[in-house]
Amino acid sequence: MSVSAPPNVTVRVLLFASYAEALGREALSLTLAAPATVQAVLARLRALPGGERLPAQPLCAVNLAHSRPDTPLAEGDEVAVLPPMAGG
Amino acid sequence: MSVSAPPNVTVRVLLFASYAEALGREALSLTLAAPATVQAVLARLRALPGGERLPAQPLCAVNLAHSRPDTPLAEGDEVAVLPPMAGG
Amino acid sequence: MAYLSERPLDLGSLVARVSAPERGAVACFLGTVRNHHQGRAVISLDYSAYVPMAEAECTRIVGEAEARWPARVALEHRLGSLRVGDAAVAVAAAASHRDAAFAACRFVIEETKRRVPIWKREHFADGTVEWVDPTGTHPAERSVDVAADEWGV
Amino acid sequence: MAYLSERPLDLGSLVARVSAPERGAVACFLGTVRNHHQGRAVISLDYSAYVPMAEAECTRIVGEAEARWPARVALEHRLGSLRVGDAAVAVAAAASHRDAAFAACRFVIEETKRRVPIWKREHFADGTVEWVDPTGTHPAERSVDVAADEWGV
Repeated sequence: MSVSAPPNVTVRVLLFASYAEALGREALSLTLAAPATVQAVLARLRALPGGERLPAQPLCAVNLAHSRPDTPLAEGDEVAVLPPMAGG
Repeated sequence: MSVSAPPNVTVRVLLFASYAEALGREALSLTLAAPATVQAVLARLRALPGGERLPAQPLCAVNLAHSRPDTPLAEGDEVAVLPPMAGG
Repeated sequence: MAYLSERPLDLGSLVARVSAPERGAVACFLGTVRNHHQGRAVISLDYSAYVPMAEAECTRIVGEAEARWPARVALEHRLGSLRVGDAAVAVAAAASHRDAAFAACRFVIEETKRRVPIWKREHFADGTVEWVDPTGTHPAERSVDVAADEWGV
Repeated sequence: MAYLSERPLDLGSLVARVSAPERGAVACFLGTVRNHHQGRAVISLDYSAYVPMAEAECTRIVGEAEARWPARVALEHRLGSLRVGDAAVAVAAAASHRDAAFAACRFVIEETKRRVPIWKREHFADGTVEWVDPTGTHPAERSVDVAADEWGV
């Protein structure tokens, strides 16, 4: 019996407002080793040019609902990184 | 030396809403013996037909400002007897 | 008449009157004729007022609100015959911040109901017509001391 | 889009949407673009949103308000480029009694500002352009625990 390699998880990442400006883009795809979490997405974003301008723990949402750093991610999830809300 | 009789005071009395309905009129003039007060106006109104339907101490105003029973009255004052406010 | 109106009220014009570039928050209140009162069906209302005193009292209320909060306030009360759904009173309060706008708006509608000599007669679906007494008590039960306390006189 | 709008907001249409014969009290709020922010002169604002999440969050907020108070609520937020004086957000809450109308209206504007993913970029008179951070802190200073508490997640 062979142990199968852990599968990868590919997610869609959305950046907004000042964060999109910091990283120079509004969307990207990331492929992460499973089990993947929001925290893993943030670690990858921080390694990109401009990623050092993200705060330590930005607000995030997974599939339109607010998430935590340890929220698990599945294939095809949409992960949004949200600057402080400024509506109204 | 003769003692002069106390002068009389004539005031205009306004009635509104349910009070006007109770007394069957919206305005009247009353001549009172000086010194006259709001309380004296109310006593005279109570003696009129329908006057028994006035409450014990209705809200009153003298010359557009809220008054008390002992507020003194001068010649030509406008005394309004006000049912409970129902604006809004 | 500055505060009393025989014509339909227009909230938009009150908002326009208090708006300004430095005031980013506008709180408003609109009181409309309800189709029920104490469980009975209402058809229409007649509003009447002691007009000169009502105008004077509205002036005082708006002045008090603008002195107490950094806000601009507009107030209008309808007179005459109104049908269900018609606006009877409208308030708009504009300020730099929403706390002041809401507080001023709430103060003005509460004081207007409490202090302005306006009366209403309800026409019920059953054909009866009654003067409304929001104190909920028979008038004779209201003592002058209670009244004096309320009015601060 | 049900709650987000690229076109000018119309408070009257929100009021009309929540009005009904049994609801005699309508409380409204209008947030407009101010000509100043932290002492600096503002010329215009650009609003952008994470649209599908903003719509979902607005739906949740209105649902929470209508569950908590016997009220009907309408909410609209403008997107795009706005000038000083333009309305950015409008709320109308109608109820049988004014306590519920005011409470629901206040809840909806507070939660909208706190929870709906909308951002604004201010164009200042001095030519600079800045993203607005209402938390008033550098983003890095906001811990995830504070954020989680605020969001109830």
